[in-house]
Amino acid sequence: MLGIDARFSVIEDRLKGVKRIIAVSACKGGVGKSVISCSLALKLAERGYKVGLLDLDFFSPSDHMILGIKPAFPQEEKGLLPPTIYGIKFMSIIYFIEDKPAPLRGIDVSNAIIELLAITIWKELDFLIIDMPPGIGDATLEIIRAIKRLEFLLVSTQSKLAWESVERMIKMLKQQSIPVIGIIENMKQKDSDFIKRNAKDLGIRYLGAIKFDPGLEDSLSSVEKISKTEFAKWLEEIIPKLLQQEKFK
Amino acid sequence: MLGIDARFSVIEDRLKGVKRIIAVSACKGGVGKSVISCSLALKLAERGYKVGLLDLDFFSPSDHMILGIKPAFPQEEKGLLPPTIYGIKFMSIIYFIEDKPAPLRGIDVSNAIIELLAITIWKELDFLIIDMPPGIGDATLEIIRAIKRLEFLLVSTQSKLAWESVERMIKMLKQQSIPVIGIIENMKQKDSDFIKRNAKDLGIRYLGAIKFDPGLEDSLSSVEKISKTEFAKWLEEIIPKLLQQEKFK
Amino acid sequence: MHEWSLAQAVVKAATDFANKNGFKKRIKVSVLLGELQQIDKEIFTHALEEITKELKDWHITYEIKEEKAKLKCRTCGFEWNLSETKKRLSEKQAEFIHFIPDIAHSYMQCPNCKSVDFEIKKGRGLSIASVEEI
Amino acid sequence: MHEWSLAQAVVKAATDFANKNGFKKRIKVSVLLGELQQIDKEIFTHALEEITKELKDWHITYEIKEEKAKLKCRTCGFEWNLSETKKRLSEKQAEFIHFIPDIAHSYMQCPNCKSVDFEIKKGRGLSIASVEEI
Ligand SMILES: Nc1ncnc2c1ncn2[C@@H]1O[C@H](COP(=O)(O)OP(=O)(O)O)[C@@H](O)[C@H]1O
Ligand SMILES: Nc1ncnc2c1ncn2[C@@H]1O[C@H](COP(=O)(O)OP(=O)(O)O)[C@@H](O)[C@H]1O
Ligand SMILES: [Mg+2]
Ligand SMILES: [Mg+2]
Ligand SMILES: [Mg+2]
Ligand SMILES: [Mg+2]
Ligand code: NI
Ligand code: NI
Ligand SMILES: [Zn+2]
Ligand SMILES: [Zn+2]
Repeated sequence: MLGIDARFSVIEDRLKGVKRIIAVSACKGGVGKSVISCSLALKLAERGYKVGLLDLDFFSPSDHMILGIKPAFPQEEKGLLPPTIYGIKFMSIIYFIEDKPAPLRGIDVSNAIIELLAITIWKELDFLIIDMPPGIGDATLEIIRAIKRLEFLLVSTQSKLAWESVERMIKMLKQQSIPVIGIIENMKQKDSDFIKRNAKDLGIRYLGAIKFDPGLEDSLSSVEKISKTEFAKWLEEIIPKLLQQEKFK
Repeated sequence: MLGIDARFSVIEDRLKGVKRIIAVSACKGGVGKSVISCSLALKLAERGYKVGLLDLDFFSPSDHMILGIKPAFPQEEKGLLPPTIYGIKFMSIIYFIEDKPAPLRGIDVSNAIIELLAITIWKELDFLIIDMPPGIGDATLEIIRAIKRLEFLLVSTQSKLAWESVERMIKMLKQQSIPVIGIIENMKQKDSDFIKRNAKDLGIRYLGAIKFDPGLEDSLSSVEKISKTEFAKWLEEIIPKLLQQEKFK
Repeated sequence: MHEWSLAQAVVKAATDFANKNGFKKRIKVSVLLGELQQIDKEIFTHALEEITKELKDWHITYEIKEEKAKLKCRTCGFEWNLSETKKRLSEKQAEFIHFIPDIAHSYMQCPNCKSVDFEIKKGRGLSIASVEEI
Repeated sequence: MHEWSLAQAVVKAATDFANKNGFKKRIKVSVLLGELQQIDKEIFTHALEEITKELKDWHITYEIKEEKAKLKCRTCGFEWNLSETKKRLSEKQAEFIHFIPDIAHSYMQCPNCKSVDFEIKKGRGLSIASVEEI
């Protein structure tokens, strides 16, 4: 056996029409990666950008619920065409698992990610937003391996539990010289520059804070409602910094 | 090569003095697995039980921060003796990684878990509480494989994002007839019987709700402060149900 | 028809490999189709031919073999063939596995102990067995 | 001295294996010590002997070999020996790896491309190569 994984070689081709690929990431779960990924994708689409959204959290995929869609299966052509939802091309494991669990070992997670990247036809996109699972395990390592020009957008709450783990992630990304756009402080509840200060100390751009918005939860599943939340407004203020690509390179 | 993994055969022996082994688990991160694991361990120790706590979240280990300890390395004897902290025998990857990231593939996560279980000397315990990482990946599958009499204690917030993923986990556990003690609804903010109702529908015991406690965050790192929080009081009310082991068997 | 996207991957990987090894542009590529993925051999072969036609200068012959799937339980060690569990799959589930073979873990359990923790030892999906200059 | 806990595992696994295969209680066990784990061979051998003494009826001889570690980068494919990266480890880090070899990922990177995503192909830790009736 030669051991060439044919799928790897085609991934670059599949993504060549995509200008920027952003992994929304954190070591800790529950910090807001999914609501930020979805809202960011929506806001960018509203501004006229061509946007794709890829939910890679196989154990708790959330984006289909946040967007409030009934999974319509991708169209099969010479590959899979992700359905367009509210102006976003959306791909998720949810199409394939529906309401079933996906008990996957690391090797299966890697394989499933590579398979998805090899067969999904994104065509032209300005942004592909990847909603990552928590941690620096197989999904993170595999996507780093597969997509050389990946940029990370990090999320932390102001809890030191969240920060300590994001700090570990930053160290790992720096060791490998992987670009980090910056960090968003989410669900901020009290005044403190803890995250801002610590991010600066590590040389990571602080993109801004999104406060805890008690109205967010009830807005989920409705794109109209989400875009009217305070949460969305705060996120909107951060977007210009994301678009200044040259700043962090 | 025979391919006998010697470590597996000794794990049962290592745990034979342990009466109950409880994995605090959820598919989603940030639902309170770690604060519940630590507080549960503390409360059981207060009641005079012999308790061990094992933090298996290698990507964002939190228990050392919640308990506010400076990691003191386990003593090396004929194995590793976990240090006793506030009456709890505490084992964590933090002893070995300190402030470094642990970028581990699934196979490494499995290996590290098996190694830890094979060399840690718990001696006699009434409870071993395992604080799990989110998801149903390698850590969860490995611990299910290694510890036949494992019981799961599930945690969800009232968000449907959290519930949908816990539902997947419940399905997986049921498929394999793995015992579930019940589910704790954490960070409850508004009146709703959504989780209670859904848990019942799936035949899972609803153990009670812990409200969102704005005072919890500032109490972290101080065991004295934690045990005085509202959070700890609500958890305390749930403990009797945990102790009625026969109820869920 | 997503077989096309996989055929593209094979052609790209094989020609990259040949270039890297300084082969002349006449090669023979052996492909294994893993049973679990249920690739349609006819569509796949047709896709390979069409894609190859569009490549200038290259002359590629393909040898396509099927590889039976072999699954092994990590919990009890039991090994089984796909045929034993496949019959319990709905058409839709089989289609999902066709796209992402690893998704089998959502729809199959060990026939012996019901564990969902099994290894796909052989026959997961597409692989290139060899690329030779001819 | 945590070598004792590993020696216990070996004795338990080997005798379980012998029982399961209906061997008489005279066996020879071949053990491989993976370089990464840096098991102290002397302590380990001593532990094996002491533990075996306490078993009634069993006569076990041990053959202990060392296995060099081989690491391979998943990002660039580079393979290297432990000696190339070991010298950069502090004593404390080497001790951590001694307890949990996989923790090497926290302290080592591919010497070629700096990736932390490498495979421990060989020589991770303890393994039983064979158990034979004698
Ligand atoms: N700024 C915010 N205000 C209020 N709730 C939030 C905010 N950000 C996230 N949440 C809620 O927190 C929970 C976790 O968010 P989620 O995006 O699922 O996190 P992750 O993807 O990191 O696990 C969800 O229930 C979400 O609705
Ligand atoms: N009942 C609660 N009230 C207030 N904050 C809580 C409560 N439960 C958990 N938290 C906070 O939520 C965050 C996530 O909790 P954690 O235990 O780390 O979750 P997990 O281990 O599931 O990722 C922490 O910052 C924690 O302090
Ligand atoms: Mg998420
Ligand atoms: Mg936790
Ligand atoms: Mg088809
Ligand atoms: Mg030592
Ligand atoms: Ni197809
Ligand atoms: Ni030792
Ligand atoms: Zn089985
Ligand atoms: Zn490398």
